[in-house]
Amino acid sequence: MANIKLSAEKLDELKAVCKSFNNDKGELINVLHKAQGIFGYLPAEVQEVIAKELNISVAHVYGVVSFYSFFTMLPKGEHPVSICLGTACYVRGAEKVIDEFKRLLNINVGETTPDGKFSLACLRCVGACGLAPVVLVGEKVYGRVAPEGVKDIVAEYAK
Amino acid sequence: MAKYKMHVLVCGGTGCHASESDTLLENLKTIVADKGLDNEVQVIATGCFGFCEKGPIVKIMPDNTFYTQVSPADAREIVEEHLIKGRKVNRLLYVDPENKEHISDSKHMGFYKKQLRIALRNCGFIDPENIDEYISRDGYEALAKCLTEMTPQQVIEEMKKSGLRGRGGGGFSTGLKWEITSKSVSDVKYVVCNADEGDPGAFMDRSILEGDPHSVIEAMAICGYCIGASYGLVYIRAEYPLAIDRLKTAINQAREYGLLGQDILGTGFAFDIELRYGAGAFVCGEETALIHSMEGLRGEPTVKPPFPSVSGYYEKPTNVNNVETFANVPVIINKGADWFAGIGTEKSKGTKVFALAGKINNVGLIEVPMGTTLREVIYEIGGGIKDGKKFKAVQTGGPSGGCLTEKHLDTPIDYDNLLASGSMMGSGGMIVMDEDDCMVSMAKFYLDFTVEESCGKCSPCRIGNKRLYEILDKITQGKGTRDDIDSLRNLSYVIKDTALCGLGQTSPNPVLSTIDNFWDEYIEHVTDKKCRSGQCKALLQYFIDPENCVGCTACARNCPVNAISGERKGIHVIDQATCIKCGACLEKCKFNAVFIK
Amino acid sequence: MGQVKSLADLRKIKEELQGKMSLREKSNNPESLVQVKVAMATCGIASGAKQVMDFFIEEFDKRNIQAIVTQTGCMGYCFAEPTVEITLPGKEPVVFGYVDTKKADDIIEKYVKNGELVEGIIPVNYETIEKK
Amino acid sequence: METIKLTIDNKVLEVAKGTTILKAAKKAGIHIPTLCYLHLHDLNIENKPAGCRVCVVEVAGRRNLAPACVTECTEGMVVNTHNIRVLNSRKTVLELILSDHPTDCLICAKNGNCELQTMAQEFGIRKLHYEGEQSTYREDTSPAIIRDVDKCIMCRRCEMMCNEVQTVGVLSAVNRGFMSVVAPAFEMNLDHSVCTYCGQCVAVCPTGALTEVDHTNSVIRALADPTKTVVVQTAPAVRAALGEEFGMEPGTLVTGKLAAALRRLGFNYVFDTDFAADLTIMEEGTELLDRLTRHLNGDKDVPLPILTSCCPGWVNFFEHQFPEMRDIPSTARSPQQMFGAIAKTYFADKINVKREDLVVVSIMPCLAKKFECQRDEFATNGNPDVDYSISTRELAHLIKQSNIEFNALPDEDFDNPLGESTGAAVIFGTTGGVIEAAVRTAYEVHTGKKLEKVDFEELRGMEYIREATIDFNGLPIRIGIAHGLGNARKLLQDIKDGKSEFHAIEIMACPGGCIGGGGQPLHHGDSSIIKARQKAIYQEDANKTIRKSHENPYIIQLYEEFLGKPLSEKSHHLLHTHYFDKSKDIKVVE
Repeated sequence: MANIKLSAEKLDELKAVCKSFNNDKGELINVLHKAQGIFGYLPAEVQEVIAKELNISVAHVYGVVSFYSFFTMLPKGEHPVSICLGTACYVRGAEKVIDEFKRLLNINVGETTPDGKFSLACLRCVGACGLAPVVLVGEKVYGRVAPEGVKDIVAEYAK
Repeated sequence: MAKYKMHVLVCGGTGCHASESDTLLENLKTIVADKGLDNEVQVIATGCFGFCEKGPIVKIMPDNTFYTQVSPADAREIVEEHLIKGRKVNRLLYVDPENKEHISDSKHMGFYKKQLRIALRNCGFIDPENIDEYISRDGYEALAKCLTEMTPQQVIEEMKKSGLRGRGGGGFSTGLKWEITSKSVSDVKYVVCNADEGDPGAFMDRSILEGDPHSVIEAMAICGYCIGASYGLVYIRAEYPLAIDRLKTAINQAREYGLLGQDILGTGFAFDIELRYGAGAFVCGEETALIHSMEGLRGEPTVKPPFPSVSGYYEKPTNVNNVETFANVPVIINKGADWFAGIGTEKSKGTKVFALAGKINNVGLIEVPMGTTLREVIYEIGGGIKDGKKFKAVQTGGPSGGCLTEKHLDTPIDYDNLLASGSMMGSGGMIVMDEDDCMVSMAKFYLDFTVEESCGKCSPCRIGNKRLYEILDKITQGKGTRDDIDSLRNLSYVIKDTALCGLGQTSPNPVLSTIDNFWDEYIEHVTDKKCRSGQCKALLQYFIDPENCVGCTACARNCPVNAISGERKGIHVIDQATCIKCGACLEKCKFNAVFIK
Repeated sequence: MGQVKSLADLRKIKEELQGKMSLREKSNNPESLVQVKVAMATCGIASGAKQVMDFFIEEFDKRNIQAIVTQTGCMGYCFAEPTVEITLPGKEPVVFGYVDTKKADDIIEKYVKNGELVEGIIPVNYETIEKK
Repeated sequence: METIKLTIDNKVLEVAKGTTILKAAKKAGIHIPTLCYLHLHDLNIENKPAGCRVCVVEVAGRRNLAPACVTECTEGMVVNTHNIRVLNSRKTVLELILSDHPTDCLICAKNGNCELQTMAQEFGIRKLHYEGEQSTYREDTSPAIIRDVDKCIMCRRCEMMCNEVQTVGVLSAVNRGFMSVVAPAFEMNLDHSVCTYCGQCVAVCPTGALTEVDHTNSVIRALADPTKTVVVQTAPAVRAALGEEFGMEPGTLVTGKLAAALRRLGFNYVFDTDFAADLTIMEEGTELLDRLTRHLNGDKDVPLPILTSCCPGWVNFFEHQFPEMRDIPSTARSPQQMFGAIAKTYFADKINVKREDLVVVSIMPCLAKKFECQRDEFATNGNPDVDYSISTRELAHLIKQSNIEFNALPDEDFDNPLGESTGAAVIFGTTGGVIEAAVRTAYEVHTGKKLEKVDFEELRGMEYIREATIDFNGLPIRIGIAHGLGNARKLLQDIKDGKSEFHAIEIMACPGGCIGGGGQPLHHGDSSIIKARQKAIYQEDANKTIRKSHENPYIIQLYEEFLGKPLSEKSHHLLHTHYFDKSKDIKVVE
C-alpha cells in the first residue's frame, strides 16, 4: 500500500470540502479552487485525496489541474508577484517590467526565489487597464509601473 | 428612514478598487459620520463608471459633480468643502483637454457625450449590493411582465424582433437561440451565463457583474421562463473575486425577495442560479468547452453540432448567452423590441460595450450605439491618441480579431462591417495602437496568447499556431524571408479551415489582418531588416556618433559582449556582428554619443 | 423586507423606493427640472440657510414638484443671506435674497409654479455660480 | 428507416439518417484518410475526438472544412473529398503533425507498422514546410510498456481505451496546448500508477508512442548460452494470430508452423501453455466445486461467485481497484505461471537440469504477462518460474531476424510431456473459453456423468456481458462472462452491492479475450480480425480428439507422478497464489 502524506487536520478539512460539494465529480473545479485556497497549491497528495473522495481517477484530476492555468502544483513565494500581460498592459510596456523583475529577482516566470520570498507569474488581464501596466504583489495592485519602479516594489517586500 | 439630501457615489469597480477606492470609500464614510452628516449624506459604492483612465471616480448627487482621480486623502476636502460648504473641489474636476476648462457634469465630457448606456445603464449609478436600488430602477419589472402578461413564445418573439445578437462574439440572434432551446424536448434544461471573459484587455462583462448583477439574474430567469428551464448556472472567471462576491450577494438577495426560487411572483415559475468557476482557460469562453469545464472536465471543445441548445450541460438542452447579452434583455422587455430595434444599424441593433485601452487618452469602458464610427470612439470618446502620437491601428475582437486602420476610421461599427474589414466584434476589446507599435510584434503577441491558450486537442491549433508564432518570432528577430510571409498566409488559411473550434478557426486573424493592412511593414522586416517602430530589438542597430564621442570608455567597459572597441580619448566603434542590442552603452554614455537606428 | 409575491407587490416596493432614488434619477438631467441652489457658506448657515434648504426639499416633495435642491458656496451677497438661486427649465437663473421659510413658500407658489416674480430679487450681472 | 440523399465526389448516394460523411464515403468506395478516428465495430468501441483534422472534406456552403469522421450527412449535402483546398489542408495538417514528431522512423519500434508513417508515405510527404520546436517528454519504461510520448499525436485512442473501455483511469490528456500529451497522473511512470498492463493502449496506438518492452534480445542471449536449457511455452491465442504477421489471412491457424518455428529458433523443448491451461481447469474447476459444495451445504462464509484468475491484467485490476474483494477470485495461478512452476520442478527433475539452468520463455498475446512473470511471489530464491515473456509481435520479429521462412515451414507437433493439450485448453484464448472449459470438467466431476455435447454455444460470442445457466443434473449453475475491464467493473460492482446471482464468472481484461490482447499483431482498427481469430480458436477446439481437460493423459500422469490430486498441498504450493491490496491508502503523517 502506497501512502499519501497529509496531516490529519488538513486531510479532514479537504474531505469536508469534497463533502460540501456532495462528492460530486462535476464539482471538481470548485473543489480544486477550495483546496488550493487551503494549501496554497495542489500537491500530488491533495489530488490523490480529491480523486478518491470524488471517485474519479487521479489522472483525471491531474488532467484538469494541468489544463487550467489558475491551478498550480508548485508552492508560491511568500510574496507572489504577478504581472498583467493583457493587451492593454502589453501595449504599455509590461514586457519590460517583467524583464526587470526577472533580472532583479534572478528567476524566470513561474519560479520562486530560493529563499521562498518571491515568485513570479504572468496574468491575463486583471481588468485594471486604466492603470496599465499593472503588477500585483499578493493582493496589492501597483498601477502604471515603469521598469524603473520595479526595484522600489521589490525593496518594499525584501525586508 | 433617513431622507438623504446628498448621495456620494464612489466607483467600486476593479480598476478604481486597484487605486484604493475602497479606502477612499471608508474615509468618506468616516468623515461624513464624524461631521454628523450621516443622516443627510449617503455614501455608496457603485459599479464601474467606465472612465477608468481617470479613476477612482466620485460622483456627487444632486449637484451632478464628477470628480476624477480621487485619492483617499482627498476625502476630507470633499466632505468639508463640497458636502458642508457647497464648494466644489476644483482640482479634482475633470479638465477638458482642449480648452483646459474644468467640467463637473459628466454629460459634458467628451468621454460620455457620445455614449448610450443600455447594458451599463445601472453601472456607476446604483449600489450593486442593494437589490432595492435595482428594483427602483424598474428592476425585475421585466421578469414580472414576462411571467404575468406574456407567454414564453411571446417573449421569444419580442427578443427576435428586437434584433439582439450575442454580444460574446458570435453575433447569433439571441431570440432565435432561445427559440431553438425552447423547442428541444427534455425534462431538464439549463440557462448558462458565460462570464468567462478571457480576451486580454476586455473587462465589460466583469464591469456589468460588478455594477449591475441583478440585471443578469433577471435576464437569466426570463430566459429560463422562455426555454423551460428552472436552473441557471453562471460560469465565471475565478480571477474576478469582486464580481463573484457581488453576484453571490445579488443571488442571495433575489432569493430573499422570492425573485429566485420556487413560485416566483406567485406564478408557479421556479428558477434558481448557481455559480461555477473558471480556472484560467481562455478556450472555456467557447460554449462546448465551457460546458465541459462546468462538468468538471478539461475545457476542451467538441464538434458542433450537436449545439448546446440541443445537447449541452450533462447532455441536456442548454442556452448559453454572455453577460452583456443578458444585461440587455430586461430593458428590451421593459421598453419594447421596437425601441431597441430603433437603435443601431440595419442588422446590428442596440449598443455595444467596448473596453477601450492601449495608446489612448481615455482608457475605459464605453457603450455606444451600433453604427458609431471608429473615429468617434477613438477621437471623441477616447480623447485621441496618447502623447499626441499618430494613430496606427485599432485591434478589435481580441486574439480572434484583426486590425482596423486609418481607412476604416469612418466605418460604422457593427457585426457585419467589422467582419468585412477583416476583424470581428468579439467580446468588445478595443486596443488602440500608435506609431510606436510594431504590427508584426502585435501579431506575435496575439499568437503567443493563442499558443498559450490552445487546448491542444486539434492538431492545426496545437501545432499550427505554434508554427505561426515561431515564424513571426523569426521575422521579429530579423531572420525572416519573403517565403516566410507566404508560409504565414498558407498556414493561416489552413488553420482557419481545419481547426476544431472558434478559438482555432479565428486565431490566425491577427496574422492575416496585419499582413493585409501592413504589408509594407512585413516586407521591411524581412527584406530591409528594419522595424519602423523600433519595437523589434533585434532589428535595431546601435551606433556611436563620432561627433559626440569623447573616448571615455564607459560604453566599452559596460558592454557585456565586448562589442565596442576604441582607445581612451579616441572614438569608439560598435561591432554590429557582436552587439546583442542590450542597450547598456546607451544607458552609460553621458555624452549622448550612442544612438539607435 | 419580505418576499415579493406578485407583480403588485413589486410595484409597491418600487414606488416606496423611488423616493429614495429620485435624487439620483433627477439630477442626471437637471436642465429639465427646477433647480434650487441654496448658498450654504458660513454666512448663509448663520442666517438660517439650512432650514430654508430643508423646507424646499420637503415642500417640493409634498407639493409634487420635480426639483433639485443643492447647496452651493457663498454667492457673494452676504448682505442678503440667506440667498437662493432658482433656475426654471429653459430660463435664466434668478437669485432671491433674505429667504426665510415664509418667503420660500411664496417663491414656490408664485415663481416656481406660475412664473410670477416675487419681491426680493437681487439684480444680478453674474453668469452662473459655477463660473464665478 | 429515414434516409438522406447526398452527393460525395459527384456520386449520388442514399444513407441512413445519422450516418457520418466518413461512413457514407466508405459505402461509396471512397477512402477518406483518418488518424485519430478508430472504430472497432465488432466490439462496439469508437474513438472520434475529431482532433487530428486529417479527414477534413469540403461541404458546399460551409465556411470551413468539415471533419468527415463526426459530421453527419444532411439532405442534399454536396461533399468534395479531394479538391485542392482539401488536399492542401490535409497535407498541411499532416506536415504539422510530422513537424512535432521525431523522425527516427528507421529505429522506431513501429517502423513499417505505423499509421502515421503509412500516411506520410501515401500523401507523398517529401519536405516539412513548417519546422520548429518539438514537444518532448521523459521516456517511461515500465515492466511491460514503454511510453515514448514524444511520438504521441494526441489521437486520444489510448486514453479512450484506458478510461472508457477498461475504466482503469491511468491515462488522461494532461497539460494544455503545445505541451498537451496523454500521460498518467503527474506524468509519473506507469509502474507508479494503477496500470494493469492490459496493453490495450499499445494495441490502438497509431505510432510508436506506446510499445511493449522488447525482451527478444534476452531470449536470443538465453538461446545462445550453452549452459542453459531453454523451454518455450506458447499461449492459445498466439496460434490464431501469428500468421497475420506473415501475410496470412486473419483467422489462419498456424499451430504446426509455430511449433516448427520455435524448434528452429533453438528452443530445447517446445511446449504448450495449453497443457497448463488443462492443469488450471483441474485446480480452478475443483476449487469451484469445492466452494460450491460448501456453499450448498450451508457454509455462508464461502464466497461466491468464484472468479477466474488466469488473466494477469484482471488480477492487477482488482488488486488496485477492488482489493477488499480479493478473496473472491480463484487462487489458481494463471496457465503461464502454472507452466513455469511445473517446468522448473517436475520437468526439471525429469530431465535432470538444475532450476537455475532452466530458462522458461513464454509466447503470449499479452503484455501483462511480462509483469506477471516478474512478480516476486512467482520466483524461488530470486529465480523466476517464467524468465521471459514475449508477445506474439516480438516472436514474429524473432522469426524474421532468424532467417526462418515461416510460410514454408512444415507443421510439427509440440514436445511432451508439457506439450499435450485438449480442446478445452485451446479455447482459453477467447472470451468465454475458460469458463466453458471449466464447465466441461466440473460437470463431469460433479455429476459423474459424461457430457453429451461439449459445445456450450450459450457461453460463446462477443457480447460484453453474457450470462447463462447450465444444468448440472438438476442443479442450475449461473455463469457470468465479461471481457473488457469496464464490463468486469460492472459485474464486480454488482457483487459488491449483493446483486450478483452468479456461481462463477469468467473475466478477461481485453475485449475479445486473449485473441484481442495487447501483444497481438496490430489490428489497426479492423475488429473483424479479432472475430476471425475467435473462429479459428473454436475450430482448433473442434479439431481436437480430446476436448476435456481432465482427460489429458499427461495431466493425469502429472497428478499421479507428482501433484497427487487437485488442491493438494503440493498444488497449493506450486499452482496457487494469493493477492495483494495495492490500493493507495491515505495515511496521516504527524
